[in-house]
Amino acid sequence: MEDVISFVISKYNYWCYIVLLMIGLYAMIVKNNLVKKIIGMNIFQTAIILFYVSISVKKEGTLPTIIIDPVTGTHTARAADYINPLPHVLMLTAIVVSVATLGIALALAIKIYKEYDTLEEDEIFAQIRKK
Amino acid sequence: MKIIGLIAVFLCGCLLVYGASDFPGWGDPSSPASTHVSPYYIETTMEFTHVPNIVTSVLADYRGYDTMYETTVIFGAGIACFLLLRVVKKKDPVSRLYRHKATGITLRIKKGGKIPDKSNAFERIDSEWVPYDLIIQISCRLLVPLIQIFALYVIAHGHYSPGGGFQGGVILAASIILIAISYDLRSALKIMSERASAFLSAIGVFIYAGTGALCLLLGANFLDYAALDSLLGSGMVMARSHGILIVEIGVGIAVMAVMICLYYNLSSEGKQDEGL
Amino acid sequence: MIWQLDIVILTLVIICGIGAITVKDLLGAAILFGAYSFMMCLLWSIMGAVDVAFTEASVGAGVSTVVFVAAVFRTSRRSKD
Amino acid sequence: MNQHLPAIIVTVPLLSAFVITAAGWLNKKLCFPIAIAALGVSLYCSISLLISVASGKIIIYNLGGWAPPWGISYTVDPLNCLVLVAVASVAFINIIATKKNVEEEYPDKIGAFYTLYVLFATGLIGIVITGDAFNLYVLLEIAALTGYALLGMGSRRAPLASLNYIFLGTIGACFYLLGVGYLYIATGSLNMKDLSAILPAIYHSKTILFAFIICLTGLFIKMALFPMHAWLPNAYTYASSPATSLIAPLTTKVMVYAMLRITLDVFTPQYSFGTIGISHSIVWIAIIAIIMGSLMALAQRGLKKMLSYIIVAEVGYMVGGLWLGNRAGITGSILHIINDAAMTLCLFLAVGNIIYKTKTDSFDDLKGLLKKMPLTMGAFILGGLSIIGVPPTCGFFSKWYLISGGLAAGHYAFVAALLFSSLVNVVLFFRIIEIGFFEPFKEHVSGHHECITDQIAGNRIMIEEAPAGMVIPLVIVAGFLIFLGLMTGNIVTSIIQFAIPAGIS
Repeated sequence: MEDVISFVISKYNYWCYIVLLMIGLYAMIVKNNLVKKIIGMNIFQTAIILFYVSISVKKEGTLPTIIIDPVTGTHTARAADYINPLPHVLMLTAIVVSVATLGIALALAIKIYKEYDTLEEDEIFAQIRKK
Repeated sequence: MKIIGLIAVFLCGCLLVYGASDFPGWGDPSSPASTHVSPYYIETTMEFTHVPNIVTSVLADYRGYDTMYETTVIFGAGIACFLLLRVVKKKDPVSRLYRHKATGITLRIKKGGKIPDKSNAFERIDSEWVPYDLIIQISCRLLVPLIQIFALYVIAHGHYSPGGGFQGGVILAASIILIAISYDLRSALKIMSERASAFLSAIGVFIYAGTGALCLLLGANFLDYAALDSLLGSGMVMARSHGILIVEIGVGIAVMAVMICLYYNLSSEGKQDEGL
Repeated sequence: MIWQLDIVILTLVIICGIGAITVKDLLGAAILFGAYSFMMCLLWSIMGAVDVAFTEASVGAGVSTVVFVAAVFRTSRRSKD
Repeated sequence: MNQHLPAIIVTVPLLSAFVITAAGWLNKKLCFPIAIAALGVSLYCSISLLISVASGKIIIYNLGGWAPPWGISYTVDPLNCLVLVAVASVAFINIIATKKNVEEEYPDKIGAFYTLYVLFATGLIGIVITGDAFNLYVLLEIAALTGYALLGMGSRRAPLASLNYIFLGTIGACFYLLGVGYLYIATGSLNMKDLSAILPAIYHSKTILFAFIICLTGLFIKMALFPMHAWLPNAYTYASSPATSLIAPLTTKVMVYAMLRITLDVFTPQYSFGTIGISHSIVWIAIIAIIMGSLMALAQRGLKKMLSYIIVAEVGYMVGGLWLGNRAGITGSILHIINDAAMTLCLFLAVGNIIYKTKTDSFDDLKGLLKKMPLTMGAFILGGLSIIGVPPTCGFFSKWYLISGGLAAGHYAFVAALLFSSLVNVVLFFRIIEIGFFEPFKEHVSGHHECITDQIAGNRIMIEEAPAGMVIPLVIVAGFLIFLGLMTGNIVTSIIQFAIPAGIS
């Protein structure tokens, strides 16, 4: 039993990312309102960013900025002292992609609203079927 | 539908949990992710680029090619919003509202009606207009220069502290958006017109990709800033550092312009007439 | 890093996430989404990803929320679910 | 300059995109020449790359001068050169063929349209040429985002279809990103060459298995394999024709290419086809995709929607061919990427011309079109014959390889599905030829007199072709179908042969 608990606790960040991923996926599959779906899409994307950031953590590591000794002006760069910077770089890109997707999705939602005067998917489909 | 969705999502989650059980322990310094490629960046960033912030040096130099496309993604989003939403035809709205500044009387000008003379006695107002709030407007006006100075600091100081072109650009855009919210869209458009924001977004990304192409013309590989040495004359390492600064400025300009462009188009449904 | 703080913020992130997709008012959902992004940004700064947290604070909690509010203002606040 | 070709091929269209934006605000007439020049440079570069790597040479280009696995590097080998030429030439021909159409559909936004057009092409070229798993994701998103915008302009229902595409496309791209994250957590590397060197030692790990499955799921959604195809038909049907004829031939094929790269290069074929034992079930999914795609195409009453469902079936061909896991099947799959790009381009350009003239694409309005637009309909029929697989058009040869691959693997259901789909395609295209060729029987409802005038009018149907600028490229593409078919032997022996890993018999 203790094994299971320590197993769960040792990776709790990974479980949380899965929960968030599933919240986003659920909203995108089930929700009826388009803006809700867009929010779900963003939660889905941030969950993956959380996963990547969790990869980069090192216990006893510090921020990924080289510390320069103020007196001597020298520095020691030992890899184990600093958090892994690569996933951070990748995730900056992913955040940018998510905001770009958000912009386009909202632009399309506004266009849809102009056309059908509603954001509910079932009402839109009802209007399409009527035509 | 809801229950099916819930079950599907739950099963998917269980699968992912099962897949995640094999991960190396959280925060383990000896996991493959921390030992294979990334130590190289940590150990060589000062030697090759003279940039203490490893994230900046990896972002703009080691993997600068990704970042160029990241900026392009943002640029593409701005253009896409323009293409999707912008209403270019100058259709007059059914009626326009003008307010006499001295007396506060509001005039409704019907379609085709004549606009009051340009004596500055009248001002155009939105159809959903709330009376001016002195405190909000003055405090926002005071905040704007502070925000902009902070944004410039974030861009310029990205070598040494968290920050860089992207964050700085967003903060710069926030200062203009603040004006658009606290006054109205037209005041913001006077400061930064749509045309200017379109040009700036193209120029910003062009600075980035153009720096890369310049390196190509100087005989090195694409985006190899060390080639800029022959222009800057500051040694290979400092040339990389300066190259990073140049592209960060480009990113800042592009991101600022695109964020403003996005806000203009989304808040006015592409009419760029009445905002929030 | 302090793991108690970590747990509290993780819980808040999940609550905000669930809240953002369940409230009926879209403006409320947009604001909750902003709160979600901000909690996420706190979480990342605890984990040491300061650059990512900075970006998320300015983009996710800042510009995204403003853009959401603008879009909701231009469409409707009503939502059936 | 020659060693920089891999950089130039993406950089020139990228830089031109920014110039086009500026030109769009200054002088709209400049947009088209700049775009066409940039794509022309790209096409030229891709062809000269193809010539230099034919016979199995590999070019590696390090961006930023950083050696892999620390920097991003391009790996140019015969496989991606072949796809590069296809992508660049489709984008180049399509931009010429749709010039008139674009000017009418987007009179005020030509600059924005061409910017997105060029960015889309850049994204796809980048996906094909890159050798870095994460870089592929970024470029995937560039191509996808510009695609969403291009598909969102069109008829009344286009925005909704495009938003649906955004949701599914984002799920697909995010799954791919997650898969790359799993690979990264297990290996610590992002470079494809480096990954393929590290992976064999840890194939027993569950993380790797999940990375593989998640990556593939993401790509399957992106390429619209059957159960995940929901976004494709509506998005392609309601968009404007210049956007469709660019996006429909390319998106799914480039995704199939990405799948090839992951299964053959990043993972070893032995692992993909043998160890994890999913190849049989994926071939069955492909079979269902082929059958369902053909059947749903049969149910449609509009040209564009019918073609969209045919694409769903064609994706089944390529996926099935790859997962047969033998040399003939994979050859057929790679060959079909090229051929299908050419065939769909031909068909969608023809439909674009028809819509340009008649303003509709429903079957009922095709009557007498064969006389009215002989060249367009001729090209359409040639494309149809190629989809059916009539020699000497190119469709026959790739189908031949696929069928012989199916026979070699003993997968008779796959062969049967291919034959069934060809039969359905025969029905589909001959139905259109019938409608277009034979004069409709006029019903004698409103009296004798009117009937005579109708007949007179019928005999005098004037040739009303679309403008020459639209028809000539279409005819060239149609001719290319036969040319590709005749060149099959050369393509296979001098290029595709080197693209398949040596371990596959």
